[in-house]
Amino acid sequence: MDDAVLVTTIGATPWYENFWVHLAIGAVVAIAFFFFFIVMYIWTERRVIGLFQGRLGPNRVGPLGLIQSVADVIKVMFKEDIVPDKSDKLLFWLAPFMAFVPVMMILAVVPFSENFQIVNLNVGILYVLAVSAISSIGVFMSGYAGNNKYGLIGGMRGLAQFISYEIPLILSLASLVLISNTFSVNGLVQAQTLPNILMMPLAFVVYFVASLAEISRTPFDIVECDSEIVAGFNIEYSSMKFAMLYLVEYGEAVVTSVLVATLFLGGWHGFFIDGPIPLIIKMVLVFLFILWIRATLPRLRVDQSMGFCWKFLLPVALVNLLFTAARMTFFPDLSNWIVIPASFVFTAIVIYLFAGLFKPGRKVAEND
Amino acid sequence: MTKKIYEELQENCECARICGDYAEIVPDSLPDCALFLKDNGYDYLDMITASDHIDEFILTYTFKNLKDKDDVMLRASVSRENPEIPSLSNIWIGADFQERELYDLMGIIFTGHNNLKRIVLWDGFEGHPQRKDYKNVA
Amino acid sequence: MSLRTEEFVVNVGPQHPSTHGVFRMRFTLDGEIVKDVEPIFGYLHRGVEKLMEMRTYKQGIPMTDRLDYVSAINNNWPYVLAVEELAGISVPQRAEFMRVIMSEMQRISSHILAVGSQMNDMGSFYTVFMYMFREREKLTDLMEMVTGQRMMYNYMRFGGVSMDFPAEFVPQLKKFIKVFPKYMAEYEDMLYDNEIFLARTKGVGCFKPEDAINISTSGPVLRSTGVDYDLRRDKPYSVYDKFEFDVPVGKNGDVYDRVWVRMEEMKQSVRIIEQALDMMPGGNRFCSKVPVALHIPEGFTYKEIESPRGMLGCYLESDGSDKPYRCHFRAPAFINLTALKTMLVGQKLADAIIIFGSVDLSMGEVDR
Amino acid sequence: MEINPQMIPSLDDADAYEGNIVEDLRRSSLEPLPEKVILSEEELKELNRNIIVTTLDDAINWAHKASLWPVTCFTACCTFEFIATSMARFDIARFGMEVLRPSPRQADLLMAAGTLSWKMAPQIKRIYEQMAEPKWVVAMGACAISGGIFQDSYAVVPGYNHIIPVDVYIPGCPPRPETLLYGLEQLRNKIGHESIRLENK
Repeated sequence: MDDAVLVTTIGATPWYENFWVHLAIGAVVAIAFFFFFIVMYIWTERRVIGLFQGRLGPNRVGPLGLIQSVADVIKVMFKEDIVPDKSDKLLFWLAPFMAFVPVMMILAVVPFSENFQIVNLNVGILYVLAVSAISSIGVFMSGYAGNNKYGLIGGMRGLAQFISYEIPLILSLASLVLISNTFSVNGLVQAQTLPNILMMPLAFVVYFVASLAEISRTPFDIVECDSEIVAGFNIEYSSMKFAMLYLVEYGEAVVTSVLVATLFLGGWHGFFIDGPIPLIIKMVLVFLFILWIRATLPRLRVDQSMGFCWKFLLPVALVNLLFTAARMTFFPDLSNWIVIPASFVFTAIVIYLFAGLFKPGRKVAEND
Repeated sequence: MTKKIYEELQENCECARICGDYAEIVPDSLPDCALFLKDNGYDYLDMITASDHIDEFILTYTFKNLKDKDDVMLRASVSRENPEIPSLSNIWIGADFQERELYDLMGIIFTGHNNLKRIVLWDGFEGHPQRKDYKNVA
Repeated sequence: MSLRTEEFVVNVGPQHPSTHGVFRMRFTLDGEIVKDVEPIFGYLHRGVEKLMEMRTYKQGIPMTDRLDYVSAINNNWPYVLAVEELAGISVPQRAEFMRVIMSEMQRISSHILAVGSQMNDMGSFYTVFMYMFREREKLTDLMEMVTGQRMMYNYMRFGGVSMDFPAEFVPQLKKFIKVFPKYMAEYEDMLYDNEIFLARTKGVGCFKPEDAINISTSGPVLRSTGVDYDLRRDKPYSVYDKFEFDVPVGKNGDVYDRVWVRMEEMKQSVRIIEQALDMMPGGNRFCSKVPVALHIPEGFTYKEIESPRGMLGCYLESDGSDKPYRCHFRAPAFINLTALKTMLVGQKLADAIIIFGSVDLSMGEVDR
Repeated sequence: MEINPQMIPSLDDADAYEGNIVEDLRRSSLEPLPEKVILSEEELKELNRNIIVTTLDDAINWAHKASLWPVTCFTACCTFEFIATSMARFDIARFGMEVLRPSPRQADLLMAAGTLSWKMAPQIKRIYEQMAEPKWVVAMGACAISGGIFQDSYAVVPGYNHIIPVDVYIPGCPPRPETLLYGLEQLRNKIGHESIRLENK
């Protein structure tokens, strides 16, 4: 496994360089990475939100409550599996898989270190976008199949939100591809001598907010908001199926934080060592930022969240694409010292301008 | 010292008598007494209640004048055989739930109330528990 | 061709995370717009008024505690005032001030719950609620120091109060009063500087003053529409005429104004407690002599006080025996709920839940 | 209480339909339901001789004990003592209980907090039946145990155990947060004794 990228031809190659062996090892590592971090994220969320709220999180189960989420998963597995009799049996059974499996598939493209990547697709970004769209179908399917009015409303809201936030997501990735003129995720990481967040802060803002809405996290968690529609789409699910839908939420958080770390914070580039360690550190930092948002902000209304996407995120993403394209054509080899401050100033101007345009829900005159 | 409002009330509608700080009125003249009060500034219906005095129900209404901070009490008595009294819910929307509760617990029928049915107890409940002669069946 | 959409009926049923108790509303929804709402009461009807007729006057006091269980001390007051007027019992000056101090403390803790759960309905995942609850726990400790109970105080008696203030209560209360405005500033940062909170409350559920008077609402719901009426100042009972405090009045009658009125009322309560602590006479006469077997001469009366939810009144009839002949409570939240139809119809489901939450009801008092 | 499909009412006589359910529930549940079976000491010893089952029992019971998710179905004043217990000062998140699942399908502990009136009884019964199987009920407060101060009222069920089987009774009106935590500790001990072999006895 020298520095050659891992695309090997089938033929007289030793067993350890055989394509299928790589795939098997890679799949095992990715799934282990995925489930380990899901369990850790559940624990981190409950502890960190406890920290934000001035209380201790779970600390009775194992040291510091580390195996709390393991206990949760075991308990949920041994619950009775209830299928409502007037629900659509096939869809009811299929929905958790449709929601859960695509989230895992995204990890196939993420480069964990210089030369360890399960599949080195040269159209990595397109693959990621295509697969993440499938899980939104799964969410709607689970909402519809449960034959529950709240589930239906939750499913509808989820579908509307996922579709409308997909477009700013794609546009921000498009501007990223413009800079490093490659579609493959590993290529993007290698092109990031400087993390992309410095080169393209506006793209980072758009991408981060849009992916927050994709995984329906506060302030966009209108899909499974328990104060209005009791438990959103997963209202009729109980044991193992509910575990899958519960893990979809955290799985998407894992995948989003990995993608944000890879695409914008320089993936496996570290200050001293390259490899998975810096990636994991950046991933956890991104997740802590998501938790910070979750603990403080209330949630937006459905139409405000839609309005925010179409009236604010989309124009900002388009302007950012325009600005990047213009920069790349007229002065392609500008030194970084000019590009970074220029793009930060540009971000500030654009956000200030467009924020004035879109005031969510402020119809009445200010009264004090 | 009976309030000035009670004298005016007495001329306009034929209510029985003024005593102390409340006015006894005939049940049928309740709507126009209430309208009279509403025009003279007592536009806030505060409370409707009823009490069971074996052979009659005594209903008590209190109104408030939010500007001059003054309130007025009207009382009407209704016989036990046909506990009928005209409803105020088309003048004040606030009377809607209070009248339904009195119908539910006390059994007083408010004529003219658009959906007079039980509010606090379930539909199959027989009897009106707030009456003195109610035996607890369970 | 216009798409035929039919409305569907949803039960925001007795068991729902944000109905503040067992209250059921039958929403007729067209998509997300509320077409019609029908409140259904009675899920917590305990027949308190019938039980009061079976108990002697003194046994009736703990019954009133359980009426509005969020502000228990304010429920005793109208019942005690009514009995004192009928029986002609005088109350020593020190007891009057103790009653004012305790009920104002209870008003602060009740408003804390109202505003805190308002933020919960908006989805801020208990964070603001937990910060506000920190103060409520301090208030509960202070109340427990005087009455020995955390929630059901059973503190007022005919002719005064049941126990004198312990020695270390007044300094602790002074310390709390000095520190509380700092925490109030903290809450205001969390609320008024929160862009999403403003987006979701300004201009939502507007309620005109004429409607408010016609629907005979009272308390913060009435004052938020601009009608300036507060029993403590306009029809002063007990010793409220000795304090000078101002009554906060809103302008547009929307959810923001109701939250603002409750926050300002908390500040006014702090002012009242300060003045009451200075003006409180010393000595240890906290209750006048009352015969145990209290027989009250024939008569009826109607006394009203300003509870955190509105005008709580007690209509008491006595027939000379030692049991009340008829005891009816005017529940402010029960009558405020008639305003639901005018406020909710035409709003979106997400707003309907918040507007309903801003009416701030407690089911014990609504169903009695 | 099974709901046969053709009896689903149209909108206007839904209240009458609910009234009938309340009436016949009120006539049918006059005595408290029998208590759930828990293992006495010698039964436990006789069971422990079988090693395979006990280790599996311990693992499952540990998982049940570690993450009890209460369903948010609170009726009256005890609600606010439970909320006070789940707040920062008496934090039940330490026991992994702060995931308040609103839908009964995913919860396994019904916190019966507060007075139960006859109109609410069929709803509580339906919520209990909707919960997935290993489920427990904690009757919190005097009203939940025996109707409490409202026992002789015409509209109050004298105790939750007339409607649903109850595991742990926590006295107090309302019980202090420390009492509630002690009661939940007793519930966890009770769960520790259960065995998968006796699940449907």
